[in-house]
Amino acid sequence: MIADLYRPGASRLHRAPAGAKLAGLAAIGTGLFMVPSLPLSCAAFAAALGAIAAAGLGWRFAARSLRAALPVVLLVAAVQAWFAGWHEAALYGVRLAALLLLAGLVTATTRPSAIAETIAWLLQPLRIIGVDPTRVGLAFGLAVRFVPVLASVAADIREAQAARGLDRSVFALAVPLTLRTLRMADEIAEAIDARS
Amino acid sequence: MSTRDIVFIALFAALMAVLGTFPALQVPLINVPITAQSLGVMLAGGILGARRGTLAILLFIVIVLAGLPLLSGGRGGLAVLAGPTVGFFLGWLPAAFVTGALTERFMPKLNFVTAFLAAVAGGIAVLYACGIPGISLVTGTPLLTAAKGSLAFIPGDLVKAGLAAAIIVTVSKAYPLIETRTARRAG
Amino acid sequence: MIELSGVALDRAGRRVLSALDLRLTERRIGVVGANGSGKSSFVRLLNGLLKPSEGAVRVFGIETAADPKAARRAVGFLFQNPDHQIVYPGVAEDLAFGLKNRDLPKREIGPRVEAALARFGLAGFGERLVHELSGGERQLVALAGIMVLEPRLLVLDEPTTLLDLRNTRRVMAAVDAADTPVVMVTHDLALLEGFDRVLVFEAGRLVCDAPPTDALDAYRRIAGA
Amino acid sequence: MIELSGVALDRAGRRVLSALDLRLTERRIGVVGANGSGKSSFVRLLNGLLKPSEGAVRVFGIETAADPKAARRAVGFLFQNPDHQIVYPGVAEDLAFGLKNRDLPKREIGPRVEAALARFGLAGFGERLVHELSGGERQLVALAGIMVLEPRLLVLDEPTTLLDLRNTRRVMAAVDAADTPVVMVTHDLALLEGFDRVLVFEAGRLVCDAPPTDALDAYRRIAGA
Ligand SMILES: Nc1ncnc2c1ncn2[C@@H]1O[C@H](COP(=O)(O)OP(=O)(O)OP(=O)(O)O)[C@@H](O)[C@H]1O
Ligand SMILES: Nc1ncnc2c1ncn2[C@@H]1O[C@H](COP(=O)(O)OP(=O)(O)OP(=O)(O)O)[C@@H](O)[C@H]1O
Ligand SMILES: O=C(O)CCCC[C@@H]1SC[C@@H]2NC(=O)N[C@@H]21
Ligand SMILES: [Mg+2]
Ligand SMILES: [Mg+2]
Repeated sequence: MIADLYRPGASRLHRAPAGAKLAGLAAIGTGLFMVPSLPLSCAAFAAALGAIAAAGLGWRFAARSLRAALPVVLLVAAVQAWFAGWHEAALYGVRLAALLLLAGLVTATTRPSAIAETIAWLLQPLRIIGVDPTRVGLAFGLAVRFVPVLASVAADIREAQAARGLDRSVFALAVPLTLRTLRMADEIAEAIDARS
Repeated sequence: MSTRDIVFIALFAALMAVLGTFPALQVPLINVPITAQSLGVMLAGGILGARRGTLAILLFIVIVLAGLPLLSGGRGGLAVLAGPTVGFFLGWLPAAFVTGALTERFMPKLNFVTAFLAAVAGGIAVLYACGIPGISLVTGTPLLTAAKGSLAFIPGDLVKAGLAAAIIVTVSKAYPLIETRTARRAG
Repeated sequence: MIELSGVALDRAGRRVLSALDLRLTERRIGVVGANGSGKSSFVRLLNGLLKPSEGAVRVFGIETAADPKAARRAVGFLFQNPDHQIVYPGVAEDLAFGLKNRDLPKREIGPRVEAALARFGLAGFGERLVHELSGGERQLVALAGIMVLEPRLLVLDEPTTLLDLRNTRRVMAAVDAADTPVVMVTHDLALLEGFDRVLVFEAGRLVCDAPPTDALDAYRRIAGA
Repeated sequence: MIELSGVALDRAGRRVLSALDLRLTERRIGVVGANGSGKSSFVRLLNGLLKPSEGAVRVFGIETAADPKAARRAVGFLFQNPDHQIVYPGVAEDLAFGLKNRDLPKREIGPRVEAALARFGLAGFGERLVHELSGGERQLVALAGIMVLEPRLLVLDEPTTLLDLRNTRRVMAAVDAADTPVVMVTHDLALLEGFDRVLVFEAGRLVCDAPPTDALDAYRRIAGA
């Protein structure tokens, strides 16, 4: 699931500027908290589903995002139901679900390099204290790229160890995973230098 | 900062994201999850050292606040800052820093015990000192109740600190990142 | 020794192996084919790392799907990249690791580790750090770590890709000296000289099953060379 | 084109290359030798990734130690493992990465990326995700990412080790078609057929410098084959 943080596509959402999408997400998030209204949150939830369909991500994407978030959403709702009643429970639950869907949607339709550029742009003011925004942008893009790599290296290692009769040891997984990815990081640094 | 540092920082930010996919358990009273990500915080400090470790966590925090759903349960976005976990979430920064700084101090003679102390000092003492006030600030729970609720994390976090210490010691023998740095500075 | 009857395998909803009926009894068996043709999936069936979606795989009479643990004990598996397989930074402690997983008494572990190191020309390497070894030495350590468990069959998935001529030869000599039967996947066709039987995979099907010269010709033809 | 005078290199306090005096002007230059003999260190000198501890390396007249940035622009570098050189998850955005670093205006980047993809048989791959491609396709993406920067010299460090016959051929065909001169490290001696000159390294020294047949004989002799 985490491997497809970004899903390529050609929808209008895909083509919209990253900065606008991130700003929109932040604005909706803040808005829903400042105006705690159940109908508004329900509308946001419905809009999120509509946008997912419009981006061509399909109901599977929505179902998967919601399934991952379901325990948290239910728990937040249950706590509210206990302390504050059903209306609050519905508000908290729906609002959280809507925000999670929207966050997943923005991530899925925005190229990591575009997010990296936006972050680099946002951080321009930090130049005066010696931060290089393009380097930060690079770090960001690399982090997103590493997530599926880490997952697949972990899968390779788990398999190699199962073959040695080891089924579940976090230590035995973590050590080779760390060593292998550190070595990989060294080489990637070289490759980046070679292309800049 | 070299390209190499940047890649290491990105790598551990990615590790945090991967650890966030492990199933997390919500602690009811205070509404904060038991998560594998606190292990990532200890590892970032203990393997990369204070500076790079803290920056790795900072990168991860920025990514989450930018909206990527990388906290356990697929959470992300600015809403995190208004949630009960905010103290822990931001406390990851000093936690990684302290674990890293102590590991660097112990470095040429780092062993399981000292690595464990570094992980506990940063990943438990400093982290809880940020996290518990965070809970009561956001939810209005009395500090004492928040502290009691957080006791539920202690067993898990001790196990994580032990695991982190074992990993940090082993990795530092096989791929000494921190040592190289100090050695270079000296030489 | 190895028996596949009516085996098919799906991964991530796609059929990656189909219609396999095979009895393998030879001592040296090679496996070749293009990237993605299903070689790794095939050898992973042999020790229960993967379970067939249809049919049954039996190794020394053990049905791998029914008892994967027994299958793994019977089959030693060597991967392309030794770094995946080696858990501990010290050579001896890594070899001991597998034995501890088998709950062997402590006093037996030391001597068995020493013996395995000696057998692979690694005597005196016990206290060395793995990351300071060359690629070839690392692969030998990984191989020793498997052979110390005394498997009845050795399966190798591209064990020499990262190695130079000399190291390749060292690893292959160690493999040759093994008295267990061997199943080896490789892209280096020269290594299969002297093998008894070679299987050629293409798009999930066994398209040729013959002695090396014929099989390699078939493979080269498929690859368009 | 390449000139090394009195070059020696220390890494981690150990001498890994010594006494190199070379002038390379051929179009196709191969580099072979055992694991750890210094091949990778040698080619990393050529684009300033490493700086010589003694002597000077000049590429197209640029002294790499004095102006590593200019050296990097002149020399394109392809590594063994494509996963370690692809920066972004999307094919097109990865190709754009290097061009952005060169501060090319945005409207020029798109067309150049498209052209590079087309040239390597990757037209239509722009929006694909790198981690969903096969190993050979990944290596082609990595190569395209370098060639799009229009280097004057192409340096390849074991670019085909992870590939099968067909993918190896695709990558080598792409390399052959490059009109820049090429320096290539490899353990696969068959790939050096048709090269103009082959350097053999052993323990940090250049022990043979000759046309392919002679050099490969020398290498096989050293390796004891
Ligand atoms: N973990 C996985 N999940 C889903 N599909 C997979 C997985 N691993 C491999 N596959 C698919 O199964 C098919 C066969 O893959 P396999 O790894 O067996 O090929 P191979 O012949 O070993 O290739 P190579 O020479 O590249 O190692 C491919 O289409 C591949 O994409
Ligand atoms: N990052 C490094 N720091 C210190 N020493 C290194 C480093 N990389 C390589 N070396 C050492 O330099 C020597 C030459 O290594 P190099 O990588 O150039 O060999 P190679 O011929 O490319 O080997 P291979 O065929 O395994 O790739 C070796 O002794 C190696 O241990
Ligand atoms: O997901 C978040 O928003 C942050 C979660 C913080 C959880 C804290 S970290 C220390 C303590 N130990 C745990 O296992 N969970 C809490
Ligand atoms: Mg394979
Ligand atoms: Mg090399």
